[in-house]
Amino acid sequence: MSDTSQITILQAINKALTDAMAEDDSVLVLGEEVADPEEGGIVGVTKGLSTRFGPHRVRSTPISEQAIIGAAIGASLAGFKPVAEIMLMNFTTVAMDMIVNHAAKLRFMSGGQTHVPIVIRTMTGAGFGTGGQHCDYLEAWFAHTAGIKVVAPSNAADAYGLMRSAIEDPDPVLFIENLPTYWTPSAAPQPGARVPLGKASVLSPGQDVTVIAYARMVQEAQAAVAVLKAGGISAELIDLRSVAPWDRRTVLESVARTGRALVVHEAVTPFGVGAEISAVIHEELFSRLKAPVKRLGGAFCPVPFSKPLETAFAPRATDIEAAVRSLLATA
Amino acid sequence: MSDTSQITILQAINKALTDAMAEDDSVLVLGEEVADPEEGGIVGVTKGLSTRFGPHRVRSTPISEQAIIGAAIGASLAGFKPVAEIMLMNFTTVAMDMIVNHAAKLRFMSGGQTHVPIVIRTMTGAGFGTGGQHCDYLEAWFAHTAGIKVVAPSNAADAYGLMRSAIEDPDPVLFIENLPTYWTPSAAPQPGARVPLGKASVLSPGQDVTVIAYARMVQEAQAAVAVLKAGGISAELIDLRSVAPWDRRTVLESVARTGRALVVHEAVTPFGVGAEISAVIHEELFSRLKAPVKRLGGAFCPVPFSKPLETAFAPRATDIEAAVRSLLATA
Amino acid sequence: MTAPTITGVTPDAATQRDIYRRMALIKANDERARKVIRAGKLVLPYYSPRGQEVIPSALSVLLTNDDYICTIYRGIHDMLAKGVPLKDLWAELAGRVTGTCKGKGGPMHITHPKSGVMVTTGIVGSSMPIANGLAWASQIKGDGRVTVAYFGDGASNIGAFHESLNLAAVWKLPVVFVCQNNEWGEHTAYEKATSARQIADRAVGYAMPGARVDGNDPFAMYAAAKDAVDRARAGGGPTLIEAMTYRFHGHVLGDADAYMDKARKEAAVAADPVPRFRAHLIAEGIATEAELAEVEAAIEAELDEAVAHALASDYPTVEELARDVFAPEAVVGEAA
Amino acid sequence: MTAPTITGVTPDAATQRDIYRRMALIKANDERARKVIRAGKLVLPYYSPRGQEVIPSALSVLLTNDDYICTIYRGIHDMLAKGVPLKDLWAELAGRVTGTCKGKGGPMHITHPKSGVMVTTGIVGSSMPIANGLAWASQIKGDGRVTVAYFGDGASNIGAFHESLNLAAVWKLPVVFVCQNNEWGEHTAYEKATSARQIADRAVGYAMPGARVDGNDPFAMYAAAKDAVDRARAGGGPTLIEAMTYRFHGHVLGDADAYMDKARKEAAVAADPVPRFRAHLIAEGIATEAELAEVEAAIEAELDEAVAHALASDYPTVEELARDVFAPEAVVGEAA
Ligand SMILES: Cc1ncc(C[n+]2csc(CCOP(=O)(O)OP(=O)(O)O)c2C)c(N)n1
Ligand SMILES: Cc1ncc(C[n+]2csc(CCOP(=O)(O)OP(=O)(O)O)c2C)c(N)n1
Ligand SMILES: [Mg+2]
Ligand SMILES: [Mg+2]
Repeated sequence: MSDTSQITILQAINKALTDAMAEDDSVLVLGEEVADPEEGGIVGVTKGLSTRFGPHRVRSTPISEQAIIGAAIGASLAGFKPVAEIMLMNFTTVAMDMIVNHAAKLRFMSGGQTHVPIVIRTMTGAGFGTGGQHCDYLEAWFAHTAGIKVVAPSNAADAYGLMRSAIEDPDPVLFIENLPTYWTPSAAPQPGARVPLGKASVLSPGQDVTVIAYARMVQEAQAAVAVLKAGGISAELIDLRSVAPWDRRTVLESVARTGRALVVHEAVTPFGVGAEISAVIHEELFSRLKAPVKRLGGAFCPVPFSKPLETAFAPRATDIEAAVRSLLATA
Repeated sequence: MSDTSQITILQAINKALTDAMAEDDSVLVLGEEVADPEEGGIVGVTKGLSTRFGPHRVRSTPISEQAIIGAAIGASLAGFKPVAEIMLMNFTTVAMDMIVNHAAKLRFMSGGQTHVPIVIRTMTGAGFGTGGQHCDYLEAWFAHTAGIKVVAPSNAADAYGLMRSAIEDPDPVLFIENLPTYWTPSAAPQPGARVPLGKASVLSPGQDVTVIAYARMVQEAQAAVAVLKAGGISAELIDLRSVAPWDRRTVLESVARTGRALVVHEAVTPFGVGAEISAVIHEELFSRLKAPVKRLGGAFCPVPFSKPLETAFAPRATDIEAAVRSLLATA
Repeated sequence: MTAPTITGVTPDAATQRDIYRRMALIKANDERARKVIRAGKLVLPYYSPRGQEVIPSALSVLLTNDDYICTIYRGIHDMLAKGVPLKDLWAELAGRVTGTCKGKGGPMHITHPKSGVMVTTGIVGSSMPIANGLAWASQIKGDGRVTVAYFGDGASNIGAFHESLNLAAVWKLPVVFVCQNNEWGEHTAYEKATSARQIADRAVGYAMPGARVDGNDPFAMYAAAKDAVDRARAGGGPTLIEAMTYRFHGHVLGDADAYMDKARKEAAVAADPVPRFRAHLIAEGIATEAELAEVEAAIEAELDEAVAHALASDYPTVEELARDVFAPEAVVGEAA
Repeated sequence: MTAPTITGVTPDAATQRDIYRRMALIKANDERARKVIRAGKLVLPYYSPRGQEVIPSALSVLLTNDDYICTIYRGIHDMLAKGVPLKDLWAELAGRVTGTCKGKGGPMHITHPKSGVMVTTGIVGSSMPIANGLAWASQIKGDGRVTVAYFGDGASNIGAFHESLNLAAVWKLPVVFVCQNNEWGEHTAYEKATSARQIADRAVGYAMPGARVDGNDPFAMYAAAKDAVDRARAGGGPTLIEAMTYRFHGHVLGDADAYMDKARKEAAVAADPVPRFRAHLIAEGIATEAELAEVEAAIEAELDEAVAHALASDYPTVEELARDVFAPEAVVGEAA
């Protein structure tokens, strides 16, 4: 990486954590392997933090996800802003009580007396042959839960800016990191720059169709949009960045113009994030739509191990391209 | 209840379990308090089973939801058909790993060598002042999970028939029981009658609009439909019964005729079951729709304790009526 | 019940009276609550703490408002002993806007940070993981606070118990885990659910001090609590206390409790710790009958006032459904 | 390593040779796997069991194909010791349709009911709750089968461990919990994560027999396993065995293991249990050098064949994505 104006998502998150901890003593980090004696995280996202900020503020934990989120919640009730890592998204399944029944609800149930300003970092992403229990895409569960926000950046600047905002946000935020894109370089963030929660970004403007994606699917969509452009089709690409709350205004404004929309995610299609976005677009823009909103998601099965199946599991650029073409063929 | 042709949902489920256990030695029941020394369940759904079928087949458990589902999975791998109770749906949050990473995936991950024919019974429902951690409606989470089916009956006959089918089904089924409707009498099932999984039932035919509901919302919808009928509006009411897989054919056939649809559930609207149904209806019937599909769900917050708030949380008959009228006013 | 003589471990006379006042408050509050609910004036799921008065009373005299507790649905005794004001508490039980939580939390989710009640939970076992976090905060700040996590015997069988005790031990957190072993978890007897001969045995697996004590004996309970609280404050790490007690009523008000052994229950009720301690105080000359009667009368008067306040208060308006889901000031895109 | 003399607890000569054959198979398989992966012929996450050969080898000689095991991502030694055929196993590692799971499960999810391998899990702690269910089935049927749940030291800190051991004890299930304490959980050292002086101590909290044994000593391991398996078969309930061992490599192939103490690791590797047991067998006249060399050669030949078979097999077709999600025969409405 010779271009110093480019960094990876992994570096961006490390930098965001470092900057936040340096600026604010109340920011803590905990999770399995996060401290430096344990190598600063399984792929090094939290490297250097414990050395710089000490073992009180940065703690490796036992393999005890309920205890991890519980400790984060409790510390947040006492004024801290903990960033808790649940190594992989599938492991949130053992901590759902803490996340959903407590972190997301304490503000409401206490009538606003307490609140839970925690960030839950978690990684996921198929592509490494880890199979059915290591790369689920569960964002829809949390989006369906009142009281917690969900973000899923696709590039370094957004990762940095969303992490800074997530840490400062007074409520719990699930911060989803996509493993296969960790090492992809992109434009470095301005130091300290925040990306607001709940704001999408329009990556490329277009007139014919709106493509809505987040996390790794943005890269696939970008490739598809480039091919489509070469073929004379002008697709507007929206990177959702925040899944909940999502940026209705930006999405609706775009689809109102294009009249056509495609939502893409890696999670399985049924009852996924795409369903909500599709439903809202239809509700709000019924008479302006030229074709029904299309959804592309992962195959309706656990993530398979075998390489050809794993590759076929999630939508690819060619699938996105084909879906856009079929959208344009309608009506 | 003088009418002997009527029984309650609670009685119907008890009868389904009794009949299934009597017919098939491989059916087991486990969960907190399910055996008779512990009063056959917190409201008596499993009463009499342990006395009749013995402590090997009907077992009260410690408060250990992971162990409960794990035991059910393991026994199913060895040829049994366990019916496991997770007392309240909120407590599934401590057993999500067992349900989602194991029960739902073992058939796929084993390449079809093993499968997990378990039923997970769970109760939920606001109305008793139990507040934020005792009456969540989490069906969308499971519907979004490949490998597990989800049913939610609204009357005694369906409860009986779906339970019989769920027990016989070779894959895991989440069986959602609505607490506030447990004691409502309705037509008794024919002994042994199965209700197929994945089949909706049309409760009242209509021409102007299709109302799609399940569980307790069916009762509210029935009341609304009656009022609408008196006012000259003919609403077709579909009781979904199975949430996943849901009966696309019946729903689409109906909406193709009426051109208008309303989906009602108690779960919060965003990213809920209604989103999927709305998205599919739009995808399939885009040009036949006279108005965009409408969704009614619970308020976007945890279930509140205070009575007026608790009452206002979920859609009521009057809300359904108003939503139908506004649907008819469109276009 | 005889006062132990180890210096510094026996509560002094004022402290004994203080413990009794808290116990009497819990008992009177419970009787009032059952009366008011049975009369149909309030509708709520009510988990009686009758029989368990000693545990939080003997412990809370060792705590200040700055110390934290996390408790459970059956935790009204813990809250009262910790000092949650009666009016706010009752207004919450009544679901009124004047309640601790504006009526939104209800009996299973009382929060009152001013008296250190940080979490009340309805999910078995979940008081413990959160207590660790509060204790971690104190450890970082060095503020000397102690966090108490209350839970039941049934809760000692759920995963969160294990993860929490292990983490607290590894991190040497200033937390006291207090298991109120009332012999029942809903309708399930201790031995049907719990393999340990005694729950205190489980402390061994965390290399943590653990003790089973008579939780109905204020002296035994005070001594065990003092040992644990002192250790926590001094940076010595967590303790597991298994406080033996008995649940006088069914699991929840309305539960006919037919599954409970009658003789065992009658014996427990006959040994009611509240009148027992009262008699002790008088017999030992620590308080006079008149003094205690005055304390009790004051409690009744306070209860009259609290109930009246609660019933006279307004309900929250439905706008509250949309409030406190997220911070009002949070800068986000349009809400989902 | 000296053979204990208690009658019935020392494996006889044939059993010792059998244990060695399994150990040699695990070691050779591991070396082959690392070679094949390093050569780029296969791509998979690989969790080496090197150093832990004794545990499942000494245990599995006490089991039949009818007995069940539930194991974990680092469980290829458990599978091999239990008898999963090499060809099927390698084809699964290669993601081929000829694999145990048609390539759909992969290394972390090997299932092979014919040899009793019922579950392999990637979620820490989750082998135990499912093992209980298999054991419950045996208890109901009275089929005398034993279920073994393998897991790591790190897994002893997760909630599922606790719930499982408690349930097994209360229900007296025929299950053996085998903790392979290799001193590491990923990059985390035992004492950073685990409060117990020894994991075996945790058995006390379940009133369950528990023992720490030298898991690298085939005699000690066999004796402990026999005690536990016999107890389970006889209806005497569960046992917790903490088998001490050491992970020779990093957590996953590719992990540079810089966090591991070099001297400790070198000492462990120097005490490699496989050549040690080999030397013992020869020294004691239980097997000759030639006999063992023949066993090892046969293993290498079998490995050659298995790898070739795997690499020559077809991948599953993408239609497999839609298969095995639900039973094909399930009568349901239209799929969602
Ligand atoms: C995770 C979970 N499972 C089940 C329940 C239902 N439940 C509520 S109280 C209770 C019994 C708890 O017993 P114990 O811990 O001894 O506390 P006690 O009620 O005796 O004070 C159960 C099973 C729950 N609230 N949470
Ligand atoms: C619930 C859960 N949390 C975290 C992980 C990530 N993880 C995989 S292996 C591992 C270490 C397990 O250590 P141990 O139990 O000692 O087994 P070993 O790998 O040493 O055999 C961790 C933390 C996981 N797989 N599941
Ligand atoms: Mg109890
Ligand atoms: Mg280990």
